[in-house]
Amino acid sequence: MNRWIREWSVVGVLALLLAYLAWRAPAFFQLQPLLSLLAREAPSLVVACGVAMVIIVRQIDISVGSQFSVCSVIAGLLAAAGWPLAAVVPVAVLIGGSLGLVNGLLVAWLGLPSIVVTLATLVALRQCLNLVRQGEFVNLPERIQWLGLSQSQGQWLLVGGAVGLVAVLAWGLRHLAAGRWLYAVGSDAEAARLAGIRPRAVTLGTFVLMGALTGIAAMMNVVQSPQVQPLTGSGLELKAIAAAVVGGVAISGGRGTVWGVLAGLLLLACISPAMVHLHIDAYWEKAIQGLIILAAVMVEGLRRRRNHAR
Amino acid sequence: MRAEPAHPPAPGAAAGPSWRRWLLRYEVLLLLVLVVEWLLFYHFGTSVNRRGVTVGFGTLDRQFDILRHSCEIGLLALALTPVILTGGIDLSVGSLLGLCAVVFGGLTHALGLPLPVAAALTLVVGAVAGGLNAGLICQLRLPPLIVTLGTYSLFRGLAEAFTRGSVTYSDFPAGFLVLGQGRWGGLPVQAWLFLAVAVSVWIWIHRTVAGRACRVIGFAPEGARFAGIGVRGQLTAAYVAAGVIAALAALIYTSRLGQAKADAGLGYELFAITAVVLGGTSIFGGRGTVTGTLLGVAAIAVLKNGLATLPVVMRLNAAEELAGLLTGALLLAALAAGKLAERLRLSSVTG
Amino acid sequence: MSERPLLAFRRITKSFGAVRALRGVDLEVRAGEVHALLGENGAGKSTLIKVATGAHAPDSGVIELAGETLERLDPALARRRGIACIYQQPALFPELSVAENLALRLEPAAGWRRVAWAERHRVALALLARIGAEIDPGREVGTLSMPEQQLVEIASAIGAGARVVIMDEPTASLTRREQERLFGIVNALRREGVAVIYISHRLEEILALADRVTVLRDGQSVASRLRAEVDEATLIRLMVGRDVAQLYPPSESAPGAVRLALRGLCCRSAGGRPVSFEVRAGEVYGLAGLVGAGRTELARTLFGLTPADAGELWIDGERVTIGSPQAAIAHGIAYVPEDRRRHGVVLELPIEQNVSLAAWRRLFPLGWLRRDRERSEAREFVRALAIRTPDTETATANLSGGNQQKVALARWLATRPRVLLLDEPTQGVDVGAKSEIHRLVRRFAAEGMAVVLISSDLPEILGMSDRIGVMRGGELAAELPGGAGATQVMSAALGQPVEGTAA
Amino acid sequence: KAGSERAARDLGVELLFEGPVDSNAAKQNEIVENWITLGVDVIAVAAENREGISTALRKARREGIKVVTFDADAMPDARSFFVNQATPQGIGEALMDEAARLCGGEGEFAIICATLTAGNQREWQREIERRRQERHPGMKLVAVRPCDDLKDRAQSEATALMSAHPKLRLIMAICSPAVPGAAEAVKQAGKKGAVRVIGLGLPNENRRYVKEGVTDTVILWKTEDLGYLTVQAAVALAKGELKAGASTFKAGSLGEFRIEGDNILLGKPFLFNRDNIDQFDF
Ligand SMILES: Nc1ncnc2c1ncn2[C@@H]1O[C@H](COP(=O)(O)OP(=O)(O)OP(=O)(O)O)[C@@H](O)[C@H]1O
Ligand SMILES: Nc1ncnc2c1ncn2[C@@H]1O[C@H](COP(=O)(O)OP(=O)(O)OP(=O)(O)O)[C@@H](O)[C@H]1O
Ligand SMILES: [Mg+2]
Ligand SMILES: [Mg+2]
Repeated sequence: MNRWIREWSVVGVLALLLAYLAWRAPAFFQLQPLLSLLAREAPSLVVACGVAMVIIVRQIDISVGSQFSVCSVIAGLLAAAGWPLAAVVPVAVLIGGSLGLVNGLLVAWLGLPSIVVTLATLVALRQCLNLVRQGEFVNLPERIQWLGLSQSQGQWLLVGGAVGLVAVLAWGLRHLAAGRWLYAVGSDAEAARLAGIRPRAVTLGTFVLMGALTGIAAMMNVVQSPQVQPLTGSGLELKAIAAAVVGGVAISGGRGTVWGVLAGLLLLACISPAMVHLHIDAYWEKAIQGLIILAAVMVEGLRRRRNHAR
Repeated sequence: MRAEPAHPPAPGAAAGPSWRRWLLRYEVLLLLVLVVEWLLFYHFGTSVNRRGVTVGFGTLDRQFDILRHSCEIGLLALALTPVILTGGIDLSVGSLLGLCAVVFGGLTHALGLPLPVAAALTLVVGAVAGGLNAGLICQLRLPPLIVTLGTYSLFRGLAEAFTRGSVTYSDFPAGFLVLGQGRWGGLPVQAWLFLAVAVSVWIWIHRTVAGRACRVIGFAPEGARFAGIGVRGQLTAAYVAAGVIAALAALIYTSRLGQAKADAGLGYELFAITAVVLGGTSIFGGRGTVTGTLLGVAAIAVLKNGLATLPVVMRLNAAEELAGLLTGALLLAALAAGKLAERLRLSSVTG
Repeated sequence: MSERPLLAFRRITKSFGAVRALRGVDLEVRAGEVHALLGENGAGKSTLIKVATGAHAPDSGVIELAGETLERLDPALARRRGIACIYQQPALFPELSVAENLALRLEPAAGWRRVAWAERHRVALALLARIGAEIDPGREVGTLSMPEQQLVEIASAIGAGARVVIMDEPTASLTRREQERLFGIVNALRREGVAVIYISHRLEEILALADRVTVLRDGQSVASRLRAEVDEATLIRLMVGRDVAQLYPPSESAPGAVRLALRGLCCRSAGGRPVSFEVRAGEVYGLAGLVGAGRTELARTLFGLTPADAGELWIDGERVTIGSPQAAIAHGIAYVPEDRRRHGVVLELPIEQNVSLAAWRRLFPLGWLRRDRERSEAREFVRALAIRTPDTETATANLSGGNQQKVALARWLATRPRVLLLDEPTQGVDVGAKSEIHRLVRRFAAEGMAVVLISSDLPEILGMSDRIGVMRGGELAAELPGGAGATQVMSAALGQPVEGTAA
Repeated sequence: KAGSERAARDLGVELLFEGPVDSNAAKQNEIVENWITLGVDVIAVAAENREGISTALRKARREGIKVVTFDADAMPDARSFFVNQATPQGIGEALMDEAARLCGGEGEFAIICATLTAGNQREWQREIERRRQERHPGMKLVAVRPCDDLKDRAQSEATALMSAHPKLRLIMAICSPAVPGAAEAVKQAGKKGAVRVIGLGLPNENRRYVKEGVTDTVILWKTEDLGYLTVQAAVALAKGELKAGASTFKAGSLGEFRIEGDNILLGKPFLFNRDNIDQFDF
C-alpha cells in the first residue's frame, strides 16, 4: 500500500470524479459514448506506456507527438496508395521503431541528454511534416477503417488491444529479467554496468520499443477515422508525460508501473468529457485540469509530509 | 622496482595550455555559431530595395527587431536558468506570462488602477504564483515537473477563466507602450530591462553564495542539506524569481503588442527551455551558465529572424519550418560538438 | 596452495586524464589464498580491481584467469568467468529491493528469462542470514543505512559462487561483530579454494586474514610478500615510504568546561530514544556500538537533520534548540557524515568548492563569492590533510575514496566548529592519512573543540577517546573511561554486564 | 494562396507570402515587422489579432508602406482598405440561419471552435449569438468547446457533446478541422440525420461526409477569389489607382466589386452542400 500510494491516490481521485459524475450526470455512463471515448484514448494510452518506460530508464522522449504524426501520415499515404492493411501496420511500426532508433542512438551512443535530442527531433519532424504536407489531410480508403471490422467490433478490439498491450508490458516489466533491467538502469546506470547489464543497449532498446509502440498507437488512431490530419498527435507528448508522472512514474527514474500510467491517463482523459457532461464552461477547463493534476499528487505529498513529521 | 618518485603534479600543470582550454569551452563554441550565423545572414540576407534603401538582415532596425522579439523568451530563459540549475524545471512560465498579462490588463482596465500600481501588483502576482510552485515543491516535496505541469494548466486556465477566453485588453496609454515599442538611449527600451535582469541573474548565479547553493542543490539535494544549505529557501527564491521575471516579461509583451489576452506567451516555455539547454545547462541540474543561456537565446533568435530575410526562404514560404528544422539540427550539433570539445579538452590535459 | 596463479595482472596501466592511476602493475593471486592489497589513498587499488572486473578497460597490459588471457573484459563477462566484487562505493540500486539488488548481480544475464520472485526472496534471505545481516529482503535499498548497504554488497559477492572474490574495503563501515562474521566467511572461501583479494586500510585485519600481501604505491606494486615476512611496521613503511611515528597521539590538554551537554535528547518521530551525556572542551568523546545502535541517528539529531523533539541540548552552558543544519552550524556544530558519497561531499564540485561549502558564513560574509579566498583555504587543507590531487579545481569525484573523505573532513574543519561530530571519519583512509587525521583531531581538541567520535573501528575508539560512550538500541548503554579495554566495550555493546563504570 | 499567386502573375509583381500553420498574434507581428525592414511596397494581412497587429501596421504606414487587410480586419486607422470576403456578420448570419433552417427553427446546438482565444472565432460567435437572439430565439446554444485545431480532438468533443446533450440537434464547427471531426463522431454515434453538422471548411476535407449526408452544409469563402482580390487591391493601392472614398473597384478577371466605406466586399459567403460540392476541388 505504502509503495503504491501514488497509484492509489490517482485511482482515488478518478473514483471521486466518476462518483460525482454518477450523481450529477449519469448520462456519462452510456455504453457507446464511453466505448468511443476509450477507443479514442487507446492510442494515447499506448504512447503513454512507452513514455513511462523511457522515463523509468531515466530518459525522456518528448518527440512522441511528432513521431506519431509521421507514422500516421506515412501509414495514411501508403493505405491511400492501395497497400493492404497487413502491410501498412508493420511499416508503421517499423517507421516508429526507426525514429526511436535515431533518438536512441543519439542518446545512448553519443551520450547526449535525451531531453535535448528529443526536443530537436520533436521540432524537426513536425516542421518537416509541415513543409511536406502544408497541413493537407490524407484521405484513406474505406477498407482501412476499423481494420475492416464493424465499428463496435473495431472499438472493442482497439480498447481490448490497448489494455492487452498494457497488461503485456506490465507483465514484462515485472516478470522478465529484461524488464527489470529498465528499472536497474534507471535507478543507477553505473551500478547496472557493474552488475553486467549493458545500460546503453537497454536505453537504446527502450527508445526503439517506444518508437514501435508509437507506430502501433498511430495505427490505432488512423483506423478510427477516414482522414489523417498531419497535425495529429501534436501535444500528445505532454499528455503522455503527464499521464506517466501523475500515474506515479518517477521522473528521476527507476520507479513506476504501467498500471499507474493507465490510471493517470484515464483520469486525464475523463476531465474533458466530464466538463461537457457537467455543463461547465470550457474556459474553466484548463484551470480545473491543473487542479486535478495537483490534487492527484498532493495526496502523496501530504502523506510524505506527515510521515516526515512523525 | 619503483621507476620514479611520483609527486602530485603542481596545481594548474594538468590544465594544459589555458588558451586551449578556454577555446574549447562550450560558450565559446556557441559564440562561434552565433557569429557564423550572423555573418551568413548579413551576407545573404541584406539587400537594397527598389527605393534604394538598404533592407534586410543587415539593418540596425532589423537587429533591434530581433532584440525586441526575443526579449520575452529571453527573459523566460533567464528565469528558467536558476530553476534548472537546482535540478528542477518550471513549465508554467509561459502560462504565467499569459496570466500576468490579463491580470495587468484587468487591473488597468476593469479596476482602473494607475499603471505603476498595476505593474507592481502584476509583479506581485508573478511572485505569488512562483511561491505557489515553490510551496508545492518544497513543502509537499513533489517533483517540480508534476507541480509545474499542474500549474501550467492552472495558470493558463485562470487566464482564460478570468477573461472568459475572449476579453482582450487594449488601448494602453502611450506612456506604457514605450516600454515595448519605444527606444531609450538608442536601444529598444525593453532591451535595457532585459540587460538589467540578465546582469542580476548572472551576478546571482555566478557571484553569490545563493547561486552556488542552486548548483549544489542541483548536483546533490541531500548533500546540500548536509552541508547546511537552506534548500527550501534557495528553491523558493529560484521559483519566486522565475515568477517575477515571467510577470515582467508579461508587461513587456503587453506593451509590445499593445494588448493583453489569455493566449499571451502560449508555448513560450518550450522555446525558453530549448534556449537554456542549447546554452549548455544540464537538465539534471548543477551545470550551466547564464552566459550560455544568453548565447542560446541569441543563437535561436538570430536563426529564426535571419532565415526570414533570406530571399530563397521567403520565396519558398518556409521560414517557420526551416527555422524549426535548423533549430533542431543546431541543438544536436552544438551538444555533440560540446561533447567532442570536452573530450579534446581532456585529451589535451593528458598531453 | 597451488603455485600457478589463478588470476594474474601483467603490466597493467591506466590513466584518467592527467592522472596516471596505474603504471604497470603486476600481481598474481593463487587459488585458495587471501591476497591483501595495501596502499595509500589513491595508490590505485580500486582502479586495479575495477580493471579485473571489466569496469575499467586498461590502457595496456593483460589479465589472465587460470592461464588464459581475458580479452575485452566487461562486467558481464567477468561475472561469467567467476570474478565477483564488493566495490568500495556500493554499486546498488536505491529504488529496488534488497532481494532484487542481489538478484541483478547473481542471476544469469539472459533478458528473456522469467523472474522468480519467490526464489529471489528465498536466496536473499539465505545469503543475508549467512553473513548475519538482519535485513528484510523486501526493503528498498535507498532506505538502508550505510553499513547495511555494505552488508548487501557483501552478500551479493559471496553469493555468486565465484572463483575470485574481490573485496574493496568491505569493513569500512562495519562494526566488530559484522567484521568477525565476514572474517569467518573469508576463511570459508579460502577453504573452498576461492581466491580472495582483500583491500583494507585496517592493518590488524590484514595481519589476521592475509596469506600474502601486496603493497601498491603510486600505481605500481612495490612489494609482494608472504604474511609471515611482514609486520605492521614493515607494511606501513612499504606503503607510506616512511615510519608513521605513533598511530594514536596522546591527549595533549586537560579537558576544560562542559561544552556540549545532552539531557534526554532525542528525536522521537525518527524513532530515537533519550540520550544524555556531556563532552568537555578539549575532550574526545568516543561513541561505540554495533551496526544500527543509533549513533548516526543521534548525530543527525544533534546536527538538526532530524531535529530533537524531546530533551535538552546545552552548548557552553547555554540552552539551544537546533531545528536545522543551518542552526547547528550557527551554534558551531559540525558533522562529518558517514555516507561520504551521498552526504559528505558533492562529487561533481571541485575540491575547493566542497571545502568552502559549509563555511560560507565565515569565508563570504557578504554572500559574495571570493574565489581567491576559497582557493587559498582549500590549498591549505589540501596541504594539511595531504589530499592527493593535481589541483584544487579537480572534481571531487576523481579523487580516491580516502581522499574524498579528507575533503569531507576539510569542509567541516573550515567552519572552525566548537563541537565536531565525526561519523566514521577515517573509513577508507590510509594509515598515513589516518594518523594525520587523528593528529588534527587532537590538535583541534587541544584548541578547545569538543569532539564526538563515532567509529566502528574499535582500536580507533580505544586509542583516541578520552571517554567512551557505548550505544545499544538507541540508548547509551554504558560510559567507560578512555583507557577501557576492547572486551569491556564489546560486552557493553552486546548488552552483557560490564565490569567497571556504567552510565 | 493560389488566387493571390495568379493575381501576382497577372500583374507582374513580386509576392512574398508567409502564413504560419499555427496562428499566433505575436508571430504575425514579427512577420510584419520583418517586411517593414525589408521595405516592401504593400502589406496585406489577415489580422490574427485586431489590436495586436495594428501597432505594427501603423508603423508600416508611417514608413510609407500601404496596408490592406483581408479575411480578418485590424483597427481601421491601421490600414487603408479591408478586403471583406464575408464580414463576421455575414458568416455569423449564414451559419445561424442555416442552423435554424436545418433544425426547423428550434432545438439545441453546440459550437466547436479552434481555441477559446482565437480572435476571428470570437467575433463569429458574437455574430452568431446576435443573430440567434434576433431571428431564431427557438434555438439554444448549449456548449462551446475548443478543439485546438485538431480533428481528432474535435471528434472526441463531438462525441461527448452528443452523449451529454441527448436533445442536441446540430453541431456547428467553426474551424476547418472540426467539421470532418464532428461529422465522423456523428456518423460513429449512429446519429446521422438526428444531429446535423455544419461548419466552416474546405470542400475536399468534407466531401465524403457531405455526400454521405452527415454534414449538411459547409460555408466557405472562396479563398482563391479572396487572394486574387486582395493582391489586386493591394497593387492598385500601391499604384495609387485605388483611393479612399471610391465606391467600386475593378479587379482584373473577377470584375467589379462594391466598396462600402473602406471595405471592399467580396460578396456573400459561399455555401457548399450535396448538390454543388462536386464543382470544387481544393
Ligand atoms: N574516474 C576517475 N577519473 C579520474 N581519476 C580517477 C578516477 N578514478 C580514480 N581516479 C584517480 O586514480 C587514482 C587511483 O584511485 P583509486 O580509487 O584506485 O585509489 P585507491 O587506491 O583505491 O584509494 P583509496 O584507498 O582511497 O580507495 C587516484 O589518484 C584517483 O584520483
Ligand atoms: N536512511 C535511513 N532510512 C531508514 N532507516 C535508517 C536510515 N539510516 C538508518 N536507519 C535505521 O536506523 C537504525 C539506527 O541506525 P544508525 O545508522 O543510527 O546506527 P549506527 O549506530 O550509526 O550504526 P552505524 O554505526 O553502523 O552507522 C537502524 O536500524 C537503521 O536501519
Ligand atoms: Mg579505493
Ligand atoms: Mg553510523
